[in-house]
Amino acid sequence: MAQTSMLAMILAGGRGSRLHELTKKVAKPAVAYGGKYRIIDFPLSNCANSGIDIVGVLTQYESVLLNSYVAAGGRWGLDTKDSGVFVLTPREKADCGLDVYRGTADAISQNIDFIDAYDPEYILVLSGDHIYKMNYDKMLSFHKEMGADATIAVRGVPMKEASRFGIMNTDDNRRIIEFEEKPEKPKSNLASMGIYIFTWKTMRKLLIEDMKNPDSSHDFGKDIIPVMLNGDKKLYAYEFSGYWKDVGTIDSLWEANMDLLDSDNELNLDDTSWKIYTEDTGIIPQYIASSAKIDGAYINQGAHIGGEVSRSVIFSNVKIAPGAKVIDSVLMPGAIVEEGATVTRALVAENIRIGKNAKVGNKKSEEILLVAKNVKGED
Amino acid sequence: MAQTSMLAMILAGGRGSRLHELTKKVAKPAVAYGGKYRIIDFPLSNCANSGIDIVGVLTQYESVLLNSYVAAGGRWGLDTKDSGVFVLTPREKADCGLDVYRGTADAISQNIDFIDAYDPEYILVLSGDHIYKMNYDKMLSFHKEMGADATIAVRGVPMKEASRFGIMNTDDNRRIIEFEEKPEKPKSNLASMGIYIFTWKTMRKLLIEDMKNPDSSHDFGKDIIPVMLNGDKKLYAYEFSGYWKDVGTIDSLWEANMDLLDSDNELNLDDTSWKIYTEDTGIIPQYIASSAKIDGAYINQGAHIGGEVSRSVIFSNVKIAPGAKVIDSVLMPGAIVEEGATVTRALVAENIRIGKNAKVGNKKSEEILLVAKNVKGED
Amino acid sequence: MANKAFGVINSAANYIRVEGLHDYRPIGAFSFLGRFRVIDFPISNMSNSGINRIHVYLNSRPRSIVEHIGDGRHYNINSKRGNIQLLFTQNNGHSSIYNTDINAYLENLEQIERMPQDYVIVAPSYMIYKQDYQKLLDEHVASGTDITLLYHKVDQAKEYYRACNVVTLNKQKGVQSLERNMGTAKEKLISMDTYVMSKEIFVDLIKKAKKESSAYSLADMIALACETLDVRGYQHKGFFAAITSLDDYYRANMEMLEYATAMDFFTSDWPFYTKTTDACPTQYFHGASVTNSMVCNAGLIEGTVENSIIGRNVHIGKGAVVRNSIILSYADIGDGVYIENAVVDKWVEVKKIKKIVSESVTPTYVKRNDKL
Amino acid sequence: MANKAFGVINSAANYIRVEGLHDYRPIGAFSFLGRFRVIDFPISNMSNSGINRIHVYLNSRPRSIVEHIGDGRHYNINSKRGNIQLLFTQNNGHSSIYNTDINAYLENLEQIERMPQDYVIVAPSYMIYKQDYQKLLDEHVASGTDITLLYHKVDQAKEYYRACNVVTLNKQKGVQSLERNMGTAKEKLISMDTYVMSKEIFVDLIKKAKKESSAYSLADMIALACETLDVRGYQHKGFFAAITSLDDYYRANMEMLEYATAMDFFTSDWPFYTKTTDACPTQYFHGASVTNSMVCNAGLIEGTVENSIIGRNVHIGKGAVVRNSIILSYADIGDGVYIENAVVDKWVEVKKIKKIVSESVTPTYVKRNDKL
Repeated sequence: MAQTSMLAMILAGGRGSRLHELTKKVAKPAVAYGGKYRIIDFPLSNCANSGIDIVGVLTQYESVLLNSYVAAGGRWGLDTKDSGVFVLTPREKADCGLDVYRGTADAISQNIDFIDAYDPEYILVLSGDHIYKMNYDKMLSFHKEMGADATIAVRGVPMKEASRFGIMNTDDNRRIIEFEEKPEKPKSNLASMGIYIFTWKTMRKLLIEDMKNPDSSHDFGKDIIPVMLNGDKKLYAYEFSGYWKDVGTIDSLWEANMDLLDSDNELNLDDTSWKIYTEDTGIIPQYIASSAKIDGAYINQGAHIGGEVSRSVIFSNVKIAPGAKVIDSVLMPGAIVEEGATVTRALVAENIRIGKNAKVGNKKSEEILLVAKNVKGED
Repeated sequence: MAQTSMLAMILAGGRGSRLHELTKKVAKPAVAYGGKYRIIDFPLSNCANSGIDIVGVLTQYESVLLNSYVAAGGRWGLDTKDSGVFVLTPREKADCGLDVYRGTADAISQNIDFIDAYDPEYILVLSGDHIYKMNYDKMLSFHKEMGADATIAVRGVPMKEASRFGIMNTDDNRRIIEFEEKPEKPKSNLASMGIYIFTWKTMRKLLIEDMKNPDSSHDFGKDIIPVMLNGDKKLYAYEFSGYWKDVGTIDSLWEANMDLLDSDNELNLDDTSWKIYTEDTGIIPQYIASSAKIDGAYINQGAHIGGEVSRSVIFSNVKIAPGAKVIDSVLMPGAIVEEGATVTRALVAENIRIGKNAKVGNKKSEEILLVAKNVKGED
Repeated sequence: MANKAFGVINSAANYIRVEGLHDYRPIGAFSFLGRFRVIDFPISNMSNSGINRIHVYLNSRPRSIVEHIGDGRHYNINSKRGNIQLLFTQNNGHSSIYNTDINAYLENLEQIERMPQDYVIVAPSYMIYKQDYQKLLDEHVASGTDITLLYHKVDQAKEYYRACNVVTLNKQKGVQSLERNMGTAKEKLISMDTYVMSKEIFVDLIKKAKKESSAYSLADMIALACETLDVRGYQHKGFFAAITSLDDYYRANMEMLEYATAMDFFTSDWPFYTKTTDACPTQYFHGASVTNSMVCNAGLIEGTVENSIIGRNVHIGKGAVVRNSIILSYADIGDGVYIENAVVDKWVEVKKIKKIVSESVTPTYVKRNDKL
Repeated sequence: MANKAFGVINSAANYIRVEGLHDYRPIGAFSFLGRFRVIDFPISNMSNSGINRIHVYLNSRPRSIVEHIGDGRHYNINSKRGNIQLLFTQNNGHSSIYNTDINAYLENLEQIERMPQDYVIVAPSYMIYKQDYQKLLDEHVASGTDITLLYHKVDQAKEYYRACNVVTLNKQKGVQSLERNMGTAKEKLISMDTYVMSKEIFVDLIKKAKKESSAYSLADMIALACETLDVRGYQHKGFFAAITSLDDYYRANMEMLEYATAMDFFTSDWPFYTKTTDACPTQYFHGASVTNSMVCNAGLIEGTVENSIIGRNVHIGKGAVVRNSIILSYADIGDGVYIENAVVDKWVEVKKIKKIVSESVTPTYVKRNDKL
């Protein structure tokens, strides 16, 4: 029997075009992060740790890698008798053709049959591209306690930045009385995190109505939440205060990696009571050669360090040759830095080779360089 | 390391419209068979038993149940470190929109990226809706021995029926020299079973050419095989002689079920050296009440027999009330036959209820009755 | 769920001995209804109660249970977040007086002390019942008691439950004594050897036991603790079986042939999980006659079966009659053989002897692998 | 693949004893490179060779191996088609003379005789090497020999491999003798305790041993069989370690710090599988200095590490120096501590003692859970 009666749906359909070449062959939630993980490991591990047994992953864009990655639910322990991770793509149906998901709400609507098969009391709707650790079971307790129709996770942002976010205005009991998308004059600093718990019975009705509405863009933020607020539904804000990062751009992805170098970083990946599970291979430990020099680094098993590494995050199968230098950078799985090469303030994509003596990146550049193509060496 | 370097692709996209209401909410490969199984258990178990580790299941039509069914690869032991069952639906790509699979060959072509990720030497293409037990590893040995580009499994059909099939004409060395679809005057009785082994390097090229061909219907039988025969490719016929049944119609599905009542049925599901794996629940054993009378039956665990059963196949969670009669019928999971009701020569779909004293089916009818809606009782 | 517990599943005490079956496997591995193993019930109870860290103590002949439990995925335990940990003892002469639960705990004290949960639920691997342990735990915490003990009121304590302990309670459900069932009365409160307490008290009792006596069990320690701690009883209702003799084993199976009992026990909201084997359905041939029986899969039934439990992959030959019996997996009952009131163990082949009948209440036991 | 074999993985003989580490787990459960366990190597060899029915014999302290192997999915064994079966012995006093492989086989003879394969590959759980057993089996069948034995030519048989057997071969690779290494010469052919034979011969040797002597091992029986059967040697090349003493254990780990050796052994076409733990990457702080070492995940490195193996979740404090040592998981090496030539077991905390150095060739061993 499930510990909670809540089923999770992860929206993983984003093209993530602001991540440029990183998402050309890989959906955004499958992008590598933190020396070892893929972004989607975070919501999936949170689900597993929160006692959620059934997770639907909604995807439509270039999803071979994401698909086969999440389909192996065993990575998160979600392959027991009654648990599973299911990849849900748009489907051809008896009464309608094949169509893409038209919006976040439509993605759920198109999978009402899937949800109904598990008959949950609540559904949790998550985004597949945030880095954070959160106990959804606690959020559910709050939802139940409040007798809410919808609970939206929010976090406090600096007031002066609030106009960049979707802001929830609440009364003293945390009930949401107004939702403003990027308000010019924000009345509160509680920004929506795109994490929702809905009482399924209520939401199911709203989704069916929304599907019929020709004027709707079928989006939770733009359409469903306003309809709920205009009706007499009970929406509550659940405040979250831990580490949270949207890694939608190269700079923010790089920053989120660099955060791990702090000795007291808030994400605390080595907390064994809330592990982030991922593909973990039987590769050899990290090999640090006699010629290596490491000054601040976050390094995964299977990396081979022959050169110098400063303030960098190094994934597995990365090879840094003797005499090479890697500074303030992120090297994704299988990246190779040959002898004499220098990598500075860069994010090197999977399996990219930086040739002999090549210089890549610039200490003074404001933006982080994405290296998604092999760089030729010089003799 | 994989035992074979062969990856399997199961074509499971069929609408199966000749199975009428049975496939209204369920893709054909997920239709129930044999008291316990679903049709797709056969190719999947054959793969597992043949030592194939990676299986792609290609589906586009109403696939929620099929999808979540096959995604749990553990049912066939295909959830080890390096194995998996992957559901492959049409995807939106960076350079093209979302499109349905246009033919059997197109379904493979659209998943070249998936296949390439595993870099197999051979691919096995299967149909998801046949009942048979076959060792694909032996077929692969034959393929290798012959140095073939393609090997097609065939079975001998009665010569007078041969014009209903796709017929392979071979030379003395089993090399295919001609392929005729439903020939008026068949030259051989070797019918294609729709089971192919291809040398991937060769097939990959052919598929890419085929995708560009505007005149192609992107079908293996109609397009790819003829092109191979017209070229100088080596195609061989591999003869199979065991039990084999296409369960494409209600009558043939019923017949295939009835075959199991023979004490020396060829399918031999109780052979422990070649088990057919399926979802196996921790339900109680079949309960045969004091009022029961069973005269020839194939009954699964979790069934509850209170009435009379003759020459029938009974799935789990079926309840036959005292005083009810079930004759020459197939009762799919959860079917309920109430007191005094009689079911004759019928196939009762999942969770259907036959009310009190209702009479369903006819001993003399030529066709088998499909019961896909509840039948009201009479007092 | 504010209060969290880990689970401990224990083997039967060294003085409990089930004739025949017990020679080949521990009680936890006994087949129930031909399909389950006895240990499936406490593990499923824990899994259904949201307990996902479970210690299973094994002493002699652990193979069958180790195979059966595997990595616990079939018990719906998330293998990353939780786990079923199999713990062994060195001291595994079954009937050695040192083969006590306490000594098993002592050998694995490091594992116990490392558990992060505040509470422990201890349940036996040799009893079959249904119980929501979370409810029991919540009640335990709410009442502020030190130890809560599960008991069942029975009215056949003279014939059955002879290796169990009985409890006496005061008006406040306080446990006044806990001692062996001497069969002195029909009606007794049988201790279900199931306890809830804080990890602290649990560890404390284990450590104290070491000083008291090397042969003491946890039940002994709790019996002693009644004097100093607040130990309370919690009544269990519904089906309850203690598999502590061949009679008890036989009766537990046979009671399930009462359809109402079976339906009350096996409900979809409280599934009992087991390791499945992908056995095909059972074939009933023309001429077979089966009534009031439970039949497992992959059977070939040609003869007559009445009031019996038939395990997996069993063959009942033509003209054979099986009555009031339990036939375990892979048994082959030859043509014309008559069996009544027997427990036939796995892989038995009855061909040459045509009649196996027990005249007494206690069924005849036919040994594993025997060819008769 | 015409010839099919099942695998048997065996425990170390009762006279093999590795100081320190062995008190807490069998050799198969020893950590190798801080990440693998020794038993991963024979199981992976079998899995990679297409052997999917494997018997693993366990004697004393089986917990760690049972947990590590689980249901074997991480060894890429299809759990439906194949399986890794854990077999136990009752006779589990480690150093008892009756604690032989033969007695373990005898106790589980029913399981062995039920295997459908014609051949068996027997491999030890206490040696580390890479070998394609399918190739060995094909060779065995092609040569028509009765028993094929794997051996390795070594040139340090005086200092190492002291608990191993040595073989002498005739010109035709026929085994003339198989006996304990007496350290009489540097160069020896060490038996890798790995055999291929038909199931029939295997069962025959087991049954004969029972008559010969209750304390005989399979190696003893094969030594005897050299007189009557065709027993041949098959030379193994590449990395080979027999973990039969603390010196051998230490050397096996240290040899892998030679990058060429490691790269030759760990190749992508022959993966060595292990149970993974989802440990996060290792953090190197400003001021850390690490050279010529292998470091596992979830480490916190603030000090200096040279020529060492650092296990999972290890902390090396500020100013600490670890040199030529093996530090196992969860060890905490405090600020300013100096460790040289040591094997530090799991969960050790070194805070108060500031220097741990072994002057001899044999490293110092620091006991599990110790606080120094």
